[in-house]
Amino acid sequence: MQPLSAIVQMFHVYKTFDGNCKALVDINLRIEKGEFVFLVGSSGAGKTTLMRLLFREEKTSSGQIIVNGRNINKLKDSHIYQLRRKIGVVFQDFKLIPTKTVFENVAYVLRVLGRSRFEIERKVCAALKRVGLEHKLERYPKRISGGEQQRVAIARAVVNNPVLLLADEPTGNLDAERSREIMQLFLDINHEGTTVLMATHNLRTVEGMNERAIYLREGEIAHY
Amino acid sequence: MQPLSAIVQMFHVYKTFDGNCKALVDINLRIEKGEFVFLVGSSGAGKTTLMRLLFREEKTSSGQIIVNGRNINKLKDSHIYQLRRKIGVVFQDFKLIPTKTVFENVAYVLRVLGRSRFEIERKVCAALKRVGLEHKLERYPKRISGGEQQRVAIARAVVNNPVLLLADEPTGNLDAERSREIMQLFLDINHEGTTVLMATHNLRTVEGMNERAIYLREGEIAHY
Amino acid sequence: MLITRIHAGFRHFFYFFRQAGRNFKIGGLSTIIAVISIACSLLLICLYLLVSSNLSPVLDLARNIEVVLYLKENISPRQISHLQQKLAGFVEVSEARYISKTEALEKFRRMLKKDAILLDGLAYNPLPASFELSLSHELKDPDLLKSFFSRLTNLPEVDSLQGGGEWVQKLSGLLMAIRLVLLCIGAILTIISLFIIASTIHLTIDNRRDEIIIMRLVGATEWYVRFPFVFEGIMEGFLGGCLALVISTVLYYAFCWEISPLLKLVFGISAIDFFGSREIFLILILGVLVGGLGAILPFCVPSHQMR
Amino acid sequence: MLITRIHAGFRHFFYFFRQAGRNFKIGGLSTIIAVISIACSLLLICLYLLVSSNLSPVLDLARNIEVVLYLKENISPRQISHLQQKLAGFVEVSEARYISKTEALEKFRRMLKKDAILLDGLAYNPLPASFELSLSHELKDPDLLKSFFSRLTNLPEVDSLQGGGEWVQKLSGLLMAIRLVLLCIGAILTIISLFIIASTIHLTIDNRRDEIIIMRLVGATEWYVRFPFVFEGIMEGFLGGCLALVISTVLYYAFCWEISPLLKLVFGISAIDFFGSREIFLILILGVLVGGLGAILPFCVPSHQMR
Ligand SMILES: Nc1ncnc2c1ncn2[C@@H]1O[C@H](COP(=O)(O)OP(=O)(O)OP(=O)(O)O)[C@@H](O)[C@H]1O
Ligand SMILES: Nc1ncnc2c1ncn2[C@@H]1O[C@H](COP(=O)(O)OP(=O)(O)OP(=O)(O)O)[C@@H](O)[C@H]1O
Ligand SMILES: [Mg+2]
Ligand SMILES: [Mg+2]
Repeated sequence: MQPLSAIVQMFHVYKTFDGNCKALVDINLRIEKGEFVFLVGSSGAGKTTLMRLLFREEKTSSGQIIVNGRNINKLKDSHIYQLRRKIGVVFQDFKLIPTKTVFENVAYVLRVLGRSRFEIERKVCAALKRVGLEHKLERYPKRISGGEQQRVAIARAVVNNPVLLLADEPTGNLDAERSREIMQLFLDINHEGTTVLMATHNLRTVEGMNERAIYLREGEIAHY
Repeated sequence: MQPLSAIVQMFHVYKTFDGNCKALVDINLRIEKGEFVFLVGSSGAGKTTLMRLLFREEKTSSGQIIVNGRNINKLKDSHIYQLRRKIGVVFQDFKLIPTKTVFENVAYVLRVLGRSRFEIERKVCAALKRVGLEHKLERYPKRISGGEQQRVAIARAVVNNPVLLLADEPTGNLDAERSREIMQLFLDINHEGTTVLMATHNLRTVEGMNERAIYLREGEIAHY
Repeated sequence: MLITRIHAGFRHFFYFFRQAGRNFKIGGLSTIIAVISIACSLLLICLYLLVSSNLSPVLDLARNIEVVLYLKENISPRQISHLQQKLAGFVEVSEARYISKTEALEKFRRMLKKDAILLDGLAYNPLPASFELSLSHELKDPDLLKSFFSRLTNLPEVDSLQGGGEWVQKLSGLLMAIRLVLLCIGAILTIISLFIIASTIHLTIDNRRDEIIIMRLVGATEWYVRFPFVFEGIMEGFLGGCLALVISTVLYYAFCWEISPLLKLVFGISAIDFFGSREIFLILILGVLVGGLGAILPFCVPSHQMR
Repeated sequence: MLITRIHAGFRHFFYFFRQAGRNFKIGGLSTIIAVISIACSLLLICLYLLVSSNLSPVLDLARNIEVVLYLKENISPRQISHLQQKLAGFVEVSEARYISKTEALEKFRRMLKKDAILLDGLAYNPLPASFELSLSHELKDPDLLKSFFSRLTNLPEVDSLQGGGEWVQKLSGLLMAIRLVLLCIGAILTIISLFIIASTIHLTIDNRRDEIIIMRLVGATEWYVRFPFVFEGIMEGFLGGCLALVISTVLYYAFCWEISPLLKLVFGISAIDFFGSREIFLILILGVLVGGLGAILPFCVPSHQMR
């Protein structure tokens, strides 16, 4: 294991909200390129917070984080977008843009990169097909079901083959059948080279797969 | 079984969105007072839509719905609040008011009824304690985790001992432990006389309990 | 039963009040911007009131129309006093001063100044006796003025009328025009500012669309949802009104020193007037009313449906 | 490499453009309200321009200051033509008309009308020769006027000066004051309307706070996020400007018929002027600029952080 092959490294990371709510306590973590890692913990354990640190939605209270070879604490605000373009995120609350259609929501990730219309059309349709939503391209997010919204969020996260995929509870609104499909999708993407970090509270999902799991309990890593 | 003891009756209910998307097709349904019923179906089956019809967030395209002895198709807009005050709802996307604290979000249901400060304080704290959030009263919804938000939504739905409780995927963001607690909470409430209708995609939850389940498949009742 | 209802009513009221206060704090920058925006539009009305109320004495000064009625020769003192009474009887006349032939010559001499030597060679007094009339302020319409003048000229004792010509009619017309323009500008400014206030509050409430939908979903009556917003609108309107008054006070004192000496020089007005309590009241009431109405408005249009 | 970059740039541009158009449609009532609100505030500037540009010929008319220079007795024709040249040399004088003693008596006779019989008994002509001077428009300052008058009085041929007294200074002062007040009102109106436009656009963008946060989270650069909103602001400003121009055209024609006859009567102005292309351009540019700037503003203040 050379140091260069790590995609995420966290050193003594603390995150405290509002001065007293300790969401993360002394997190030390190393994720290799190409790994598939689960982040397991009960409600309020700090899974989402850890992910939000990785793409700089929040700053650490102390400690260092290195993502894809860059110390993201030292990243200037105006360069954060470079980090985020390498990371695909499935947000726990989906975070779809309500004024854009399903297609445009997924396409936005490619638009910011200035891709051609042809490429955008091809990739977005492929991604939406993978999550089984090819027939709802022109809907607005408020006009599809909860599970469908979640799948749009998944499509958006994977559409540009990110280096790192952060999936926060990505199957919470999906039935068993769909969940299995989505897990397969993540595995496929993982095989194509993307590192996957998936937060879940569902121990069964973890048990069914033969991958590493990181356990969080009240902000601390419980068992590595 | 006298007809009077039914709390929900649906007769040939259809719901079509935007003229072509058939979300519900010919639903006939009867739920007795005091029952605990699961509504099971995969993503996009129409579970949420069915619930939204019950508290008149949407109107039926055709067919009649009788809730608590009233034909809600004939309800005037200005009287909808009377229906809604009898129903507690756990929304799939929580629908917490972002500008109110956790306490105020739950308290709002009692405020609209003009309850005394003392009663509000007592009931809200009790409800939040039941879902394990008694220490986060003064937080705003954006400042708590996804699972915590879901529990606030649950607390809000049960705080006023509704006649009918509609719970849409209420454990989607909760770990197994918490889920069990919440299911127990619903059972307790059910024993106190509240009729519970719970939508879920998780067949395991249903199998673990010995209650009636209604299966939806692409808007139709599949197996009764 | 009734008592519990009243009790609940009070609770609601206090709750709304607290909520409005809290919303105000939470709204943050948006609320501040809305208040300043409202203040700006009310400031328009303030400025208009300042300018127009200070213009009106100037207009009144200029409106002291004076005409001279020249009398025929050989009018007896009795006829004169008779005429004086008659003139005083006209509502259109506010004052009638008799100028005898001797007084007229004296005046003319003063008027000619150094050319008065011309008059030294006169054998008789060629100037007629006259009445100087100040016309009352009610006489605004040039047409009315014309017909009144012809009535004056037709009096048996009157030889001719001076000053009732084109110029007086022009002046009177000009003043009418200025008043009309001022009134129109005032109306337009009021409409504009009321519209801006209402739409500003609409936009701040539009921000809370989702919130309002949720409130309805958990069983709030329509009025229970609206009241805090209406309260908030009223408070924004009131604060906007106060701010507008403060700004116009500052502007007033800043300009007073600049313009007062000029005005004194030109019109003899000692100082510009500021608002009376009536105008202050008007501004605040406008702010409060439009704030409250503007807050109800967004609920009446169907923009609060889901997108 | 460069070519692909340019290519991508064009793509971005067209995408922004389409997005701005779509946002416009989606915004619905809010956008309409914002446009009307902007139109209202630009209408203020329009009205100001209309009133002040139409007032300025009136002010110019009134500014034709005329004074009379009375000459000493026994001035030779050569001295007179010398003086005429001298007076014409002053930049302050736009026209100098010589009035001989005979002409003066003739004028006086006309002025006295029926009292002219007074003059029949004169043995000699007591009136002096004079120059009637029209002063040029540049002479605004009462102090300058005063010093110029004393220079005139000190000329050897001049006996005295009439009309250069208090009245002319008052008039000149009044015009200065009016111009100053108009300028201040214009400045205040401009500030108010610009502020309202910026804050209206701020409020519409504030509605989309969550959207903007999401765009940033999925890797958009700051400018990529801002551009569609800036475009939208520019379009709202432009439409608001157009609407303001339309409304002021309507108001103009509505009032033209009302006020024109009065103005003709009073000032002899044949018609009120409407905007030239310069003013139209100004209004639109203002709308576009403030719309664009107002759309950038909300990004620069930290209200877009999460609540
Ligand atoms: N913005 C915030 N401000 C203050 N406290 C926060 C904020 N976000 C999260 N927290 C707190 O930090 C802790 C961890 O939250 P986090 O969202 O990471 O939990 P989680 O593991 O994702 O839980 P869940 O499974 O419920 O989503 C919780 O106690 C939560 O209340
Ligand atoms: N407002 C709407 N406008 C148009 N179509 C809608 C709307 N809401 C739901 N639908 C469609 O109706 C169907 C049923 O949706 P519904 O939300 O009831 O599904 P669900 O059973 O709750 O699914 P999930 O488990 O994913 O939440 C879906 O195909 C969805 O796309
Ligand atoms: Mg979470
Ligand atoms: Mg659903």
